[in-house]
Amino acid sequence: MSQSSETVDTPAEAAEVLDMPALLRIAEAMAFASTVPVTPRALGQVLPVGADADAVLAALVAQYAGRGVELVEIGGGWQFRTAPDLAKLLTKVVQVPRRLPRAAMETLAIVAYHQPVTRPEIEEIRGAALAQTTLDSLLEAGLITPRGRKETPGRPTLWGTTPQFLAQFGLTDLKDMPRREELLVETPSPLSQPEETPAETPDEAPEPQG
Amino acid sequence: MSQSSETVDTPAEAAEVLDMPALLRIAEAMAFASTVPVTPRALGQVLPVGADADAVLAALVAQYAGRGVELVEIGGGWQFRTAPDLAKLLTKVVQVPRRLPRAAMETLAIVAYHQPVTRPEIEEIRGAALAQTTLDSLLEAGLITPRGRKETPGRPTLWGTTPQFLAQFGLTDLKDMPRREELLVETPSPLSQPEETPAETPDEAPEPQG
Amino acid sequence: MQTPPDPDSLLLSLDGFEGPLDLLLELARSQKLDLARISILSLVEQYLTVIEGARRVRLELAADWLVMAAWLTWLKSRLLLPHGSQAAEEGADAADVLAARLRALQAIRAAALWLGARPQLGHDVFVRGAPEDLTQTDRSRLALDMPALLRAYLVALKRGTKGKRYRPAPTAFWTVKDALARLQGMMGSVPDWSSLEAFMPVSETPLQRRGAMSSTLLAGLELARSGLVRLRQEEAFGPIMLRQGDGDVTEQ
Repeated sequence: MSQSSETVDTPAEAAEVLDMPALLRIAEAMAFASTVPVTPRALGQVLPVGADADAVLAALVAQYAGRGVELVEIGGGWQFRTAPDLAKLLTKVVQVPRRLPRAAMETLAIVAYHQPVTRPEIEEIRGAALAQTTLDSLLEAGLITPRGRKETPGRPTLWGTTPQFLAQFGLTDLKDMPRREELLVETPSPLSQPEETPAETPDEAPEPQG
Repeated sequence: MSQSSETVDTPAEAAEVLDMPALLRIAEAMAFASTVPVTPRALGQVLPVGADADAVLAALVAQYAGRGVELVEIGGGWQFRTAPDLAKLLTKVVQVPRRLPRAAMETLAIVAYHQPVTRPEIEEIRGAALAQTTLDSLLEAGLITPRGRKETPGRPTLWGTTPQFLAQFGLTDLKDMPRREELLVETPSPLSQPEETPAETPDEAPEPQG
Repeated sequence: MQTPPDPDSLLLSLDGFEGPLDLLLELARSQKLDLARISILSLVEQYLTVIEGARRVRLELAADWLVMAAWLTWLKSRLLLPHGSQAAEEGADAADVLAARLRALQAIRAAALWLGARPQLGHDVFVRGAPEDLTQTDRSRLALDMPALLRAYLVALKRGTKGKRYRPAPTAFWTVKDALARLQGMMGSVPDWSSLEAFMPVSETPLQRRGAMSSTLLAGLELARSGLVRLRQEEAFGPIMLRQGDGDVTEQ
């Protein structure tokens, strides 16, 4: 690697590129300090020229595997989070907000699978009116956001999920969510498969804004 | 065996107390997730009964020594902090340029168009008193400079723009500024130098170009 | 076929359901696990039984429940028709639509459960509690642009020409009228020739003094014209003397 004298100016810098523990220190510090998941690209801008950000992140994931704090992939980047099995101990000392009620979770699932989706469409799928408090709680939690308006009479607001939604539920991508067939334990209906297959919708849904 | 039944209830719990890696995991997660530095006392409430919180914290400090983040003592508790040598590397300087206050911007514009100009003349043109702080801020920013004194009673200082002024506005010459006539639909009441085109005034002043 | 659930037990918790579809799904789930093979007809009958029971106990049932009941009654009448008729076809189609809606809701419910079972940030997993801010804000540079400079110039000019320009506080001058009143008032108490300055008020500034001098002179000339006073000056720029007149206008 030291042959590529064009990219590496001095032997000292070449050594720096190759020193994995030093690179791990930088990645570790950056992932600890960042309030948002660290992307390989962002890490690459901090690492010495020539360092492989993906490889460094992979090594860091391995280093923290099984520890109290783990490096997990969230929405295209990497973030340190406490190990899930320690939740019971930590909730003794860390303030935990209330869990979302069932209506809010179902509404969130509909938005996730059918986005962008209007309020009447959500109500149609649930077969029940959507309480204002439910919508408010999802907005307050920053899990859903308006995504323009549908060009139909009344121009209803379209709703979609946010990057915060991915962060909240530890998802890398909307595609991480199970497909509809995986969700339904029953064998698929042989007679009348409905026109719209909700589980496929996220693939054509717009990417959440970063 | 029955002698130790007061402190250790079951063999399973006794094993838990002795398992240092497991204790380190808990301490690590707590120090990470806590919003305040973790005191040995607070950690003791989370660790299994009988575990030595001080010893666990000491072991955690040792484990993180020399790494990208270190466990440091802050006000009687322990908290993760970026290693000082990496903090410099990771600190991003965000340039947020200041805007000049309105009065300073107006004064600068008048100096640019009417130079060399005295303070009373600036006040006359602006129709408002000129605060010393406004003049000082323009001087500090290196945008204006004294250009001698006017031979009238009191010999007031004459002000003009600097090469720095040209650089800030991306001008090569004061003549690049739009002429007053181009700016004004109706000529305002002529002031002290009516027929002069202000942009040409600096010809007799010191060379503006650096 | 499993036995349908006790309608009374459902009746008690009707408020716990989020609308008719929710209840239908619950009925379907208790009937058989496989949503694809449930008997819509039997489901319809169960729903109508529950609603009928609920109406006997509580008259104020939500409109949603009753609208669905009416629609399901219509659906039931179609489903009972012999196969082949157009109305029976309609019923079969409607039953398919209902089954599809139930499956969609079932999928969403499963998705919500799947989401809820994931380690949630702030509930099960936690990010750094006290993050360090490694950004520094540098405000030393100035944001300057030509349009802003020109805007500022025009604003300044506009204000400057609006007559709001700076003026020194106006000086109070001794008017001719003031001087006339003062001269006439003092006339009786001055017997002989006196300097014009003796008739002037105390002035604060040289400018005010010169103004008072000229006003008093004008007042004196005015009174001299009607012979009330006499004025005298010995030489050019010398002091101007004044005394009470005797009405003779001709005397210099």
